[in-house]
Amino acid sequence: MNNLTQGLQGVPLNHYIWLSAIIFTIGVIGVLTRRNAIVIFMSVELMLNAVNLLLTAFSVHSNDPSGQVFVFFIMVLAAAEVAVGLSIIVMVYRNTQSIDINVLNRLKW
Amino acid sequence: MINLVWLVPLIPLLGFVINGLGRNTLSKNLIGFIGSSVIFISFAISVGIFFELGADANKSHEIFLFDWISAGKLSIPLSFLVDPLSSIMLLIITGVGFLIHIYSIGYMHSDEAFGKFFSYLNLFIFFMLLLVLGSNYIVMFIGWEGVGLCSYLLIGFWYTNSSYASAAKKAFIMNRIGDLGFLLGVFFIFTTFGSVEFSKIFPQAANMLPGNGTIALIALLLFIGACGKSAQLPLFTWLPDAMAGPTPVSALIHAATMVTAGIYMIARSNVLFDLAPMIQHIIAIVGLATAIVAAIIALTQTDIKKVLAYSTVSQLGYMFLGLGVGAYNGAFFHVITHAFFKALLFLCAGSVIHALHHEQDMRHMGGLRKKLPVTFWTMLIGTIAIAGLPPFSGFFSKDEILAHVYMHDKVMWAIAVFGAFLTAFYMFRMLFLTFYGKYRGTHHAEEKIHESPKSMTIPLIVLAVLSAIGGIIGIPEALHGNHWLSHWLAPVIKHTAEAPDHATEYALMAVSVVGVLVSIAFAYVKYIKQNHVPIPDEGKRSALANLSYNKFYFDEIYDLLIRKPLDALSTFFYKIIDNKIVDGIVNGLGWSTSEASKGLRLVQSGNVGFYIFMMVVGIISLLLYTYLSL
Amino acid sequence: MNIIITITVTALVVLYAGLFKAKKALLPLTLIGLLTSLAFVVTSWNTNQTYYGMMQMDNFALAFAGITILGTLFIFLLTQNYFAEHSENIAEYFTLILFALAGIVIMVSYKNMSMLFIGVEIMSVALYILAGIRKNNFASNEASLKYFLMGAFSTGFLLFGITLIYGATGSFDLDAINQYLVGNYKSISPLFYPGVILLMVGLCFKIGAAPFHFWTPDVYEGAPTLITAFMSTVVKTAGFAAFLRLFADTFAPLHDFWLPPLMVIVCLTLFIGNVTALFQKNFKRMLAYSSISHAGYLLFSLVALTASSANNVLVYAAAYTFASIIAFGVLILVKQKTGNDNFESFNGLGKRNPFAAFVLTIAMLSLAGIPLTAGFIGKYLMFLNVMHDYQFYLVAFAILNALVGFYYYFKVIVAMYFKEGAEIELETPVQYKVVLVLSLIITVFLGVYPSVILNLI
Amino acid sequence: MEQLLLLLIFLPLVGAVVTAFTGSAAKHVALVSAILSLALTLITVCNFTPDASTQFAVNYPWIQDLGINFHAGIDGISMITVLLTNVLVPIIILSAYQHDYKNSNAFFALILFMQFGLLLVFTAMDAFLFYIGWEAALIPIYFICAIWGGKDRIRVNMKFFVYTIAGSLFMLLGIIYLYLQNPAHNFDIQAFYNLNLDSVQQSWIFWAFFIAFAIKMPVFPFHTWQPDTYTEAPTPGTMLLSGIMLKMGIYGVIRWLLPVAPEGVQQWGNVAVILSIIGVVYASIIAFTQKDAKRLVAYSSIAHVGLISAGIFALNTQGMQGAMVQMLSHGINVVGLFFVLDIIARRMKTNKIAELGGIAKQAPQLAIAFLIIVLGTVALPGTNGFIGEFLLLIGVYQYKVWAGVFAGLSIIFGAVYMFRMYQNIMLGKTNDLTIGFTDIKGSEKVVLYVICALIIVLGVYPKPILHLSEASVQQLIEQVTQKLTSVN
Amino acid sequence: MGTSVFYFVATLSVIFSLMVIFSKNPVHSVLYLIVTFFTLTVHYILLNAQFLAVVNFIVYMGAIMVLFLFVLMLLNLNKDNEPLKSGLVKIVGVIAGCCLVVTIIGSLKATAISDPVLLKNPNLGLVKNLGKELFGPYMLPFELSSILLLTAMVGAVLLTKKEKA
Repeated sequence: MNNLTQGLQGVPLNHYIWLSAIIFTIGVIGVLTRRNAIVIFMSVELMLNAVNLLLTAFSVHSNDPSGQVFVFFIMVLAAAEVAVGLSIIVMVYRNTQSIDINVLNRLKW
Repeated sequence: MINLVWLVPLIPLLGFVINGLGRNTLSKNLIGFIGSSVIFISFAISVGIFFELGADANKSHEIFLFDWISAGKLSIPLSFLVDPLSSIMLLIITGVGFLIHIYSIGYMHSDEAFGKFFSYLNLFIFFMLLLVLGSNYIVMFIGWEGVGLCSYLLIGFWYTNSSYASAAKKAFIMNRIGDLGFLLGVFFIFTTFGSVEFSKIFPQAANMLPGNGTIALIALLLFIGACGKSAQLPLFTWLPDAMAGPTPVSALIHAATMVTAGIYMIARSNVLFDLAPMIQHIIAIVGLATAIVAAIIALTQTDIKKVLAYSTVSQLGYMFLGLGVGAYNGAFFHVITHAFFKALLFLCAGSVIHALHHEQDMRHMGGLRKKLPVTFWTMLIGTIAIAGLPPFSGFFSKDEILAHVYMHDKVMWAIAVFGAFLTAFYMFRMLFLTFYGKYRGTHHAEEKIHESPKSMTIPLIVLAVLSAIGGIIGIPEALHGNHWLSHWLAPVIKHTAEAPDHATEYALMAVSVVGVLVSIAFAYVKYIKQNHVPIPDEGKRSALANLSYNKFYFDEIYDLLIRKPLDALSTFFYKIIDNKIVDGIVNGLGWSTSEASKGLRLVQSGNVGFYIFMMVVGIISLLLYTYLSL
Repeated sequence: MNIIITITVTALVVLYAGLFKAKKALLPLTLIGLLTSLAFVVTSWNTNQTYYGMMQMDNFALAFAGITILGTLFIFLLTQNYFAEHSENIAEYFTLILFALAGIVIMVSYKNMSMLFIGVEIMSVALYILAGIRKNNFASNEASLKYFLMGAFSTGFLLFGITLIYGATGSFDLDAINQYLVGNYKSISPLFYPGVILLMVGLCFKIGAAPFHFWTPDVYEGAPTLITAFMSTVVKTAGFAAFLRLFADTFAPLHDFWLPPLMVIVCLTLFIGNVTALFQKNFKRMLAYSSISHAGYLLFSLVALTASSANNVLVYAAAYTFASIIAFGVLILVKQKTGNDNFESFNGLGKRNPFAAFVLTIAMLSLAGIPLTAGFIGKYLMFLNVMHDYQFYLVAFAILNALVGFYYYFKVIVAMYFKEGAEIELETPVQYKVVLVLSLIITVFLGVYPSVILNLI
Repeated sequence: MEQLLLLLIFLPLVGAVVTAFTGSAAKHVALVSAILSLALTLITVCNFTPDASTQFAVNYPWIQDLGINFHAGIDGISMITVLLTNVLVPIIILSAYQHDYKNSNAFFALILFMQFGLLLVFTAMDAFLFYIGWEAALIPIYFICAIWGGKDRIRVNMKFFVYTIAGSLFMLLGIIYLYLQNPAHNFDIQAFYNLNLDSVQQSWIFWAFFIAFAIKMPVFPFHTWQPDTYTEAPTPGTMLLSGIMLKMGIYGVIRWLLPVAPEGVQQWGNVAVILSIIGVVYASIIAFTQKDAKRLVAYSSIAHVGLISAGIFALNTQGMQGAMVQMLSHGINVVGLFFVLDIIARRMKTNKIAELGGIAKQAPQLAIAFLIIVLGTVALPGTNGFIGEFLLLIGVYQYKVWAGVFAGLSIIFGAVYMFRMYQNIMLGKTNDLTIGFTDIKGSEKVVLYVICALIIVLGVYPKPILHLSEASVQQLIEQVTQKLTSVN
Repeated sequence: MGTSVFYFVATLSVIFSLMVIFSKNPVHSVLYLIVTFFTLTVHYILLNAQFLAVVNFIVYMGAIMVLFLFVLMLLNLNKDNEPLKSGLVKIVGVIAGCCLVVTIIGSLKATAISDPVLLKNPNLGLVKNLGKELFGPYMLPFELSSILLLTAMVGAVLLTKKEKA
């Protein structure tokens, strides 16, 4: 383990930023391009994870554990959100037999 | 007595209040009595004032009543000025006014609105006295507009007839046009002299040199005011229409008093007018033109009152002509004599109308000489007086004016004399058509014709006497008189135009007398010898007669040039500018907002994908800002 | 701290009470809990307690906590028969609202980004659920899912923003961040700026500012009216408190940086909110758009940061909250009778229900910002606030928008008084009367004598 | 003495509340309240010393944190407007006596509430208080017009409301700006007077205030809300609007615009005068062909107010004093006109000029009263209208000759449309409709007699009124000119 | 060689996350997501955030993803039944995404922060260290996050429970 981590000492911080930004954006693109509510939700999870990764990287970079604690909170949120989100989706499915977000257009204008 | 001058207008006002409040409850006799006696009291006081003033060395008394309007350095007291000019006007107004009140008792006796009529008459006297007595232009203006109001009320006395009501309105509005000129003139006076008081203005003006532009403008504006009130071109058309009112009204307001207010005002302001020779010239031209135009129109009129009305306009034109050439005394002299004989003529006409049960068309008269002897004889005196035959009053006053005109401009004189011939012609035409020949009305009506009651004939006789002998107050030196009037007025009228030498004056008199006699003869031949009767309205006339008969189409021209365009402008302003443009912009703002709302709410499409896309666009823009700002 | 504990404990007690079918006791219990926490708000006044460096119960927090708790209290009073019509699980609803309130109290008092995040999420998650509690109602479902999806999406940005700030400063603590800004003013890490922007995005989403407002009308319309009332009043207030704590205090040194985008957001929000509201036929949806526009006015407090910015928000929020509660309260009553919440339902209301109509009129006047109502004082303070920086054009723009506002607020007044309609007679339970009267009194009192609240913070 | 002013201001409010809770007797309660106000006003007038000072002043801290004080007082200018308000309100209430309004308690309560707002406006010595009163007067009139108005009332009144409030919001902007400029951070009028603003600032202040006031008056081209609103409103509403409310605009100019932004006025006053004069001529001409009498009077009101506004901006004693008198006169006259039209409309169900005629025959008393009111409106000397109009014209004339000339046209035009209307309604033959006209009686008589008496008394002896405001006006003008000369 | 591991895993992360959003079958998406999360776990390990790596592995890949899968199965949505958004929307979405990434990175000026991530304290990400942090200064949020979970619990039960009609 130590060896592995020692070997990483060279990755520049901005590469972590780039990576996170890219994954985050992929999440955004997912949200933008998909119609399936669950997939959209998964894309959101992707965004959250990108944030998690970045937080960890910052945490290591500034040698501060609080960043990782924050990641922990985000995971709590993710869990809570998934529970609620999926139950909402289930509820909607029961009524509309669909989880296509384009069906959600009664409320407009 | 002079200190009691405030009673002179107050008492008629009291009469107005009593008669006005009691118009439905008091008996007609009582109303007539109150209405006439208040005027008589005023007359009595006026006489007292007149003599007191004559005896007094100080010829100008200001009686201060109370502060009326004051704002900053503008201070307008309600105060009266008693001087030769106003005192003599007081006599005319109350005197002639009293006679006409008496006359009205008989004339209006059968009218149900008798009380209203007398209260209006009293109110008129009140305002007229105010006009004359005012010691500043604004008090004068109260009276000025007040008589206009009374004129409106009395012309439209029989208001159920809409054309009468229209005539009243026309009179008021045309007067108002002049009033605006007056008011603007007063503003100029205020800014120039810092006051509107006669006693402060004239001394200042006396030190000015003629030709001052501001003074000229003031004079012009005041003259416009006078044009409105005294029915001069181009604002004269209301006066003939004003004959819609009861005849005593025509006599009092539209002949003897109110219409001469313009002359009074200019005479009062003679100091200012003397400083504006160009305006005087304009006044002379306007006066002359009015005199001639009105005389020409009068030639072919068939309504007895219309003839008199145009003759009034014409005579007023002579007065202005006199003012224009600087013959203030002459003009004022003519005011006085005209008040006598024109009041007389109108009252006589009224007597005729009364006798014929409100028939005014001369084509349906004739041969009344026997049936209405008093009326005939008095009217004959009046007619001679206005025609200008010596020794009746009109001769002296008119010839004084003409003499001055001659000195001023020979061409103008020639035209004016020609106008005087026309006057003689149409007046005698009227007399002949009315009293000579055979009666042209229905037989049934003929039997009912009777001489008017005493209350009407006595004023006629009194006025006839005055018309006959009124000239003595101004017999010129050429006729070995001393012209009492000009001496009396001397404290007020500062400059008097030069009179011609005696020889010229004799010649001028001769020309006019001969001309007048010829005109009368001409009328005699046409209307008595040839028994000519004017043709019905729709009959064919020569072009000139047509023009005269239709009053040179003045009304139609005004209608076309002023009323119609204004109404069209009104509709245009209202329908296009106000509703479409001004309001349209306001409504357009509202409309576009609501359209924006309609459009904008479509953005809220209900589609989550779109919402998120918009959010992302927002975020991208914000990040772009960040990128660019760093 | 004791406030949060009280609220949470109340929530749990209520949950258990529900378990034991003690339906009658639910409301009293809740009210007792809320009143207790209000009492704590009062007693902790001026104590300025800090807990673990995470929460600071300064007067700012207490004032906003007080107003949100009071608002919640009123909304609870309006629950009479409301949930019972739809479902058995009243206790759970109460619990969720109370949990949301707990989150809100955290949001108004946080001293650390993690607390902000936790508070926001507690509130949001509870609201996702509450928006969808009418399970068989499509609109409610749709509202819930829309809110959830977009909320989760915006959370991502909020978190990204927090992360970047953390990356720049190495801390989540607001004081530390502020010190970093002050200390390194010349050499702030480039990570910081996008962090601020993304945080702004996340918070703007919560308060419904354009262009992140799209969820607002749909969710407000679809959600059960009472929940909408809660969202548009209490939740919105909390969002602003959170916004203020961060931007007016912590990020204040960077004001020059984030002001221009904020201005754009303000103008957009004002414009979209007001203009779109104009054409609405549905009263509830109109209120949603109006809440967007009010967000615009509230943001004025951030355009010019003055000593009284926070207090101005408090006044405005108070005015807005109580007026909205009246509006929603009357709306619920009307909807119970007529079955829909269009403007037509209000036609002729003034004849048979003078009281309800009068109260609603005052509420609308307050929302529109007519003097002698609290709404005017609020708007006035906001204008005054930005005028300190001489933002004439902004104020002029706001005035033009306020004019549009008069149109749609008066639409309901017009319907009530000037139009003929079915002569319905509302059944107004006592609690409703209490809420309406109290809100009315607050609205008018704050309009006439706002001094009591002007110097709270 | 302090209590007197407080009583004066708050009595209508109390009256409004009491009226709101009385049932069918509301009109009597309202009348009693209004008459009490009038009595108080008369006491105030008697105790008023006609010098330039602000009297009966009260100054209580209100919203201290914002520098807002309940600072009210009466000087000569306020006295006139307060007098106007409290004289007209009883007349207006009495004029509504013969009507059977639904929810009459609300109706009369709103009138009294509006009176309260108006009194606030006219006595406020604190800009914020002024603004509060300004809006507090607007809300009740909106409801009066929109609830009890004619067919198109909703749209018309919404326009009126938004239009006027648009102006007042910009005024609020101006007030806030002045407040911020004021080092003491309060809204005190004296502090505003003492501000040293440069000419650019003053220009902005000028426009912010002027638009508000111009809309209220209304001055061309901000007038288009007015004819519709006047036509659609119930007559008491129209009376309140035209009789008192538009005076708020005039008062505002005198009290807040001229002394606060003299340079702004110097710079832009000619624009204001031009607009006002255009309004005079334009509205008069439009009035020529109006078919609805109420609308005709509405346009005539625009013309009259245009003259007042021009007179104020002329910035001389005559114009200003004329404005003071004319405010009073116009209020009385226009209330009288609208009342006459209301009497006609109530009997004939129409105000269309063409359908009427010959009423004088049926109702001689009405005809006389109407004529007197018309004469007052066309400014016949001896009526109240003349005093105001004469002073205004001379004021405008001194400002610019051409302005005086064009403004003077109103003398002619006014006579044209007023007499046209009078003739077509009252004179001529009765027609099938008007044959059933009955003469005025009861409260109608009282109202018309009072109005006619006021018209004549003020016209004959205006001195007391002129005297009331003279010192204040003089001081105001000196203040403005001093400020201007100290700059130049 | 050390840094190349990072780049390799990073590449995998990106690829798999792309697969998540572009695979037509939602079940496949879930599976790709699990893989993506696994690569992220590797990243955590590389950063020596061992606690996070474990939690990520258990909570995310285990619990959360299973929940996703479960719901998909429950709703019988495993088929590729999603009517795809129109091509235009996709293109626009992708372009927007690209813009987003460009602007994020651009505005970060991340190139400026090129100092390497160095593990100054190898114990940083260990349970002991984090535990101290969590139960020390972060105790309050930690406790409060229980409310979050409780809310979610109540909510999930409330929403999925069938009402008595």
